[in-house]
Amino acid sequence: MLVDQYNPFEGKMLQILDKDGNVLDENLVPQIPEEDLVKLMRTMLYTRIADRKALMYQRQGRMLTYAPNEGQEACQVGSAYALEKKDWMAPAFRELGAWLQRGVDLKTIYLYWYGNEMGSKVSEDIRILPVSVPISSQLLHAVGLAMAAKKRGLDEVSIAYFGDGGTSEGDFHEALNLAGVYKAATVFFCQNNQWSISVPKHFQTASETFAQKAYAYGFKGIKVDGNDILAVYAATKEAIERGRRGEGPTLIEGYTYRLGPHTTSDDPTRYREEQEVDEWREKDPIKRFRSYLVGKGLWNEEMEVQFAQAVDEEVERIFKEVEQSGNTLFDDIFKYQYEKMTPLLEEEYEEYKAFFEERGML
Amino acid sequence: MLVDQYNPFEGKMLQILDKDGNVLDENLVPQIPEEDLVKLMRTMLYTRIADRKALMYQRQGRMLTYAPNEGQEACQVGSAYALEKKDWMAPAFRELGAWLQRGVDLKTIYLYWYGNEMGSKVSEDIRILPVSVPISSQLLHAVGLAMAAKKRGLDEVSIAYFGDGGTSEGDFHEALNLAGVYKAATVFFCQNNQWSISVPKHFQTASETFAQKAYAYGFKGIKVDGNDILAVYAATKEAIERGRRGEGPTLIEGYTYRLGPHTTSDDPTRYREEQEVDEWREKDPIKRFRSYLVGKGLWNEEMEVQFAQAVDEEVERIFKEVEQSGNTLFDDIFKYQYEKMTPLLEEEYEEYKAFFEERGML
Amino acid sequence: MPVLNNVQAVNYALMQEMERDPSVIVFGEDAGYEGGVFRATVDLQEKFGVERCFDTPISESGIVGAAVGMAINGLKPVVELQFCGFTYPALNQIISHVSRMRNRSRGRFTLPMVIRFPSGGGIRALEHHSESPEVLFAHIPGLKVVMPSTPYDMKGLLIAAIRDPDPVIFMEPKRIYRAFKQEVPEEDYVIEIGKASVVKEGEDLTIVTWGAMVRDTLKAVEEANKKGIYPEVIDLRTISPLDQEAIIQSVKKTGRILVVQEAVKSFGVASEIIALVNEKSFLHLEAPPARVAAPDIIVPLPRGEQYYMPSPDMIYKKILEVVNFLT
Amino acid sequence: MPVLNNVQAVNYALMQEMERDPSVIVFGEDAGYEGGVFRATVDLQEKFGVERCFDTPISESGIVGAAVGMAINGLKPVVELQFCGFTYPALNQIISHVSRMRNRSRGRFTLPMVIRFPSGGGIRALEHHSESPEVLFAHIPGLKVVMPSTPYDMKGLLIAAIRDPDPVIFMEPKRIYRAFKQEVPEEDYVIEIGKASVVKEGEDLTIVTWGAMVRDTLKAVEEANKKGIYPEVIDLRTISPLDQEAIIQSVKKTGRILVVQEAVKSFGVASEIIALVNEKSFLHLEAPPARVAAPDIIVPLPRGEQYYMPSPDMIYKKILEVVNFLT
Amino acid sequence: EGRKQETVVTEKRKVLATPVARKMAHDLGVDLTTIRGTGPGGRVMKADIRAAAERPQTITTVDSQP
Ligand SMILES: Cc1ncc(C[n+]2csc(CCOP(=O)(O)OP(=O)(O)O)c2C)c(N)n1
Ligand SMILES: Cc1ncc(C[n+]2csc(CCOP(=O)(O)OP(=O)(O)O)c2C)c(N)n1
Ligand SMILES: [Mg+2]
Ligand SMILES: [Mg+2]
Ligand SMILES: [Mg+2]
Repeated sequence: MLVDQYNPFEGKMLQILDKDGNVLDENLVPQIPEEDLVKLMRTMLYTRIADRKALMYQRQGRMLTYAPNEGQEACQVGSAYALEKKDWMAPAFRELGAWLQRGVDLKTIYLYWYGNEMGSKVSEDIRILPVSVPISSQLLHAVGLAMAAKKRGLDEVSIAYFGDGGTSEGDFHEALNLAGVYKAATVFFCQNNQWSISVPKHFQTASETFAQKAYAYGFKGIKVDGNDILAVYAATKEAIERGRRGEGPTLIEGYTYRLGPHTTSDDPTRYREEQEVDEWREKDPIKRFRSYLVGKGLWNEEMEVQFAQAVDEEVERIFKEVEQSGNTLFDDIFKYQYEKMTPLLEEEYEEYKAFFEERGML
Repeated sequence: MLVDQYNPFEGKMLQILDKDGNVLDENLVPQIPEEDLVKLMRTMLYTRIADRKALMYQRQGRMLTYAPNEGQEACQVGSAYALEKKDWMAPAFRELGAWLQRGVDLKTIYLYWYGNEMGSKVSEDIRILPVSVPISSQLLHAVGLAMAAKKRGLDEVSIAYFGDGGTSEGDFHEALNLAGVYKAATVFFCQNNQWSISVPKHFQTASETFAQKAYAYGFKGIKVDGNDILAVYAATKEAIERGRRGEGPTLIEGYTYRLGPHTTSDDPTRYREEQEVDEWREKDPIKRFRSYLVGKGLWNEEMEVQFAQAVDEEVERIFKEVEQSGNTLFDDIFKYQYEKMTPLLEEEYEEYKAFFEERGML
Repeated sequence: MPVLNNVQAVNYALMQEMERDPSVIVFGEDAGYEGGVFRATVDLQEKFGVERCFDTPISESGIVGAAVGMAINGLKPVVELQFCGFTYPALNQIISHVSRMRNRSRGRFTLPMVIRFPSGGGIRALEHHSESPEVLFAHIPGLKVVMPSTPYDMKGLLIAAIRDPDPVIFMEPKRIYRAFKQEVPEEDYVIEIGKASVVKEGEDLTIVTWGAMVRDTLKAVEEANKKGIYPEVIDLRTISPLDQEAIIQSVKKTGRILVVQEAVKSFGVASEIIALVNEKSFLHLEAPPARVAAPDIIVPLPRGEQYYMPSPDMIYKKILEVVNFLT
Repeated sequence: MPVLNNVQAVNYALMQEMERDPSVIVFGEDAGYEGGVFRATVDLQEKFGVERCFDTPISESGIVGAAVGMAINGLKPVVELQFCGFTYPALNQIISHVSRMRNRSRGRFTLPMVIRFPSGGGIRALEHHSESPEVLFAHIPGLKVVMPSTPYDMKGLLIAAIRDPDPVIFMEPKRIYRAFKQEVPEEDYVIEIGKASVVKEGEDLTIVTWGAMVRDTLKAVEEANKKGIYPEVIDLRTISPLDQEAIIQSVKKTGRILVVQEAVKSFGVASEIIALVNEKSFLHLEAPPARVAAPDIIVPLPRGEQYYMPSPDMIYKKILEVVNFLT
Repeated sequence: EGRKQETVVTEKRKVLATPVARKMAHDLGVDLTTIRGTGPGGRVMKADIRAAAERPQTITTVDSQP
């Protein structure tokens, strides 16, 4: 198993494609139908375009705070591709690629970053929890989802996403520990993008790798090249299969990089060198996968131009819809506190409603 | 270094004396002056006697809840012996032996378990924090103590005690992680006594050992026979020296057993077999050290009988003093909230004082 | 009808609900094999198996956080936190997620879960075992906070809490776990969350209280009765949402109110009740709304606790004060 | 005299105290090299070195817990928690240790430490970035809770907090971090913790408020002035301990009180103020003590926040209601 | 026989008044329960109390029934 071959304590990292898209070891290349390879490429590109546009809209003052994920597309799309429909995803807040791969429509995602509450309401048939802002708190939810599945005799697996910084929180520990004890079928996917806002990863932990932390909980961890979608997929797929077979949790460290700012409120030039960013641009996950597909004759420039143009237009159209969606409905901010409003809440609702109605604000 | 020779991942445990007190490897025997060897024996015995008597007083309805530590004397006395006066200790609540070794008088300790607040006021020249009840929360204090020492240019080391169950809390993780990052001179001493109240250790974690958890934080851990005072001392001494030299933290797992109930409110026969207890009685840390000392001609039955009798009387006398100490002073429950009472508190103080005075309760 | 004390009533309710609804599961530190340090979950593991009642590591945030995931995936977790003072490590999960999942997901993900724990002082325990943190939960939108004071209410409210589609913080006054017994119906029944109960009718003033203080209040009231004073006593039972109607109606009748709480005085539940009474029945007030509470200090260890806990004697004194105001 | 906004005043105070007292150290997530996500700690690392101003892992419980140890061992830690909503993971350390160490150790170990964080909403931020959790801290004996609303107060109170021998929760209303500037004296000065300030004198009613709501209140008061209504406005500055004297004295003068808070209404700080007024100045009340607060709901995301935040308009409306109440 | 002496039996009636008004009634020795409030909802106003204090006490509580 990969997880045994790539022992993080031995400094090993799973890589299948080099930065130019060449296969390093044919034996490692996972079985993916050609059709799907192209789809993965499209999803990564779609992610990149939607991501850049979100950033642009924000710069234009049309979007609120946004957390870009340029550079992390392979981690997200590759890992989410390994899930089945019945599996659960507990994201943090930088998972655009994973959301899209999971089938969530961009409009919903944009609505969230647009500050509209409806952006957290994902369609009923997609098993993804809302954005979780408190660092690493969602890991426990993923463990609970998997534990419940097991207790109910279902073979659902859960995946939780978090960052390098996320490993410092107590909840990271409690989640991995519980998952180990109960053999929960949870894949802990750490996107080590080297930074937590302005803090470099070696200030988060003295541990050599994040992957090795799994061994403190009695299960295995693996470090993968997070900019290599094949490596990400292969490791995640194995982890999910092991989980589904009842073999418990896995920790995956996707070694990657956040090419953009932490969020639109952040100015990364304050704390990191342009040169570091440039080096990582060389390892761009899309560039690499593109070369691989071009080499296989599955992709070419014309396809890309055409696709990019179509997506461009689609995204513009979607964002305009979002812009027209206006504010959260007044009723909605009261409606979902409880299944049924408490008498007190009812009173407040009436009072506020009257107040805003009087002022023509509803 | 021991910490390298005894890699917990390789299933190794440091043991110097076997259960009958025979030396397993002369090279490992730490340098301890004979006088001190005898003192250690006395402290362990004193601990055992004071512990059993506390339990007895409680059964007689004269003491409140008490957390016995029979069986863990070597862990506590041996590790505390490795500290210098300038070093800091952050205990949990089951550390009678460590308190006594540190020089705290039994009266203070008994006062605590007697429910009198003065039991937390240790004399100014002993560097020990009060009992910490919230599991593993004190580990962070130990890290802070060591960090402050470093920042102030002092070579003080800190030691924190906690149990096997304590490793499951988020604070355990955050403490070890911070200590790793800042290379804090903290010794994390896990007394793995096999049980957390009624929960056996393999329900706390799927990790093979507790010692190996250190490797998740970029430093080393070692498992020692916690019923072998020489092993405990040797490992702690090394850890402290490394800390003092600026080499950062160490995690020590003392493999031991709680022979008594969790606290006086607990009935261990509900959840564990008498046979298990019997097996561990065989490994009694005092029995073993006694044989060793007797073998060296440093101890004999007469000495023990005499010493035990003297201690017996002393403890009785101390407990009577404690019993005569009565209640916490009314003033004291208000006095220490802030350096100076707030006006509101002052008012409440006067009001309550008048109330209790009226009723002759002050 | 079985005659049960409070902790037995908890156990009885859990037993019946687990029997009735296979999605109900129970877990916590020592809550499985041992049946809980107070024996509230005793026999559940034996009866329903280790998958439905189990021990956890010492990991309060973990317990609550995992329960969130389980509740989303079809179960009804009833978790035990071992003591009031050990709820704090779980506060982030409770405030940031338990209370919010329904709202955040616009009703898609809901959390039918219960967080139970023994609360309050008076058992001569170690530090952190005697806390009354109810207001910390009551202030959080999205939570319901319940604290029954009798075996009958305990069963009815716990069943209600388990069946509630939203998360309920279920506080059990540990001091009266075994203080008295009561007949508790065998059949399953539900006491509506959000409804107080008038445990004693009266005309002279309204006393609002909850948890273990109900009994102490009734003792004080007995003394008052001897002096010809007849307070009306309301046992809140649910702290959030407050039963405004019950409180206001009574104050309109009596014109006077005293709130008795075990928690420290400042910024507590009593303050909210007084603010409410001001807003809703101000013109009926014939005396300043008053409080009996613990002073604003850390709960002392047992040998100082007698100076901390509000006593029947103190309540009695305050009753006289309120009743005799300006008359 | 430097003219500074609120966040600059924080920085200025830190700078001066670190200069003056080598035992003062500053740390938190992004608080070192970057100078904090709001730039409150900017230039400190450069000036005082990485040992005295440094970044931490994302570990709020760790930050606070380590600060406890440092404070015991001779330092004066001023820690930054990044946002109000991320104080919750640290609540166990705060409630179980920060507030208690002095009492527990009978005065042997004391914690001269400050826990700073930006608080409140109105900056169109993500979830958990707009919380007003002050009451959670105010209810805890052993803590002091401060929330200044002007650069002048910010500096004077932060210096006071750092020099205080006891732990102080220092809440900074982030909405007004950069809203306006004020002259701030160069010399170091201290504003006494526990003292409110009357920011506007008046006769017709007393308005008590704090933090970012002070400015909104003053806007409403301006409107009221136009109608010939003159409220007295008290900026609490310190939430715990409450400045009883200032509040009661004013209410005795005006006979009417309105409390304006940004936090959700129920079980909040306003309730305590009303309870207090009832206990201490009941017979002076000419109208029901009133509250303006957020409704009891989770802070909405930005596109719904306008329905949540108490507005000057709402305050104005309530002023009229209270003033026009007939007696 | 003949006209009864004019008396009014006061039951313990709940009165609506602000604390200030109550204080005033107390200080002036006016029994609030005997006053008809002229404020909103029957609230007894300070003016009502002042008026009652100024006019001679015409209303007394009954000591014995004839
Ligand atoms: C409990 C908590 N503390 C602090 C924050 C503020 N915060 C938001 S993102 C972030 C850095 C996260 O770094 P990492 O986990 O590496 O994820 P990345 O942003 O790199 O994807 C911080 C500190 C938070 N959201 N939650
Ligand atoms: C935060 C917290 N949760 C729960 C408890 C209750 N509790 C007290 S001791 C204990 C078991 C501790 O086990 P372990 O850490 O192994 O130490 P031991 O008692 O065996 O010495 C528990 C759960 C507590 N004190 N603090
Ligand atoms: Mg935690
Ligand atoms: Mg990161
Ligand atoms: Mg143990």
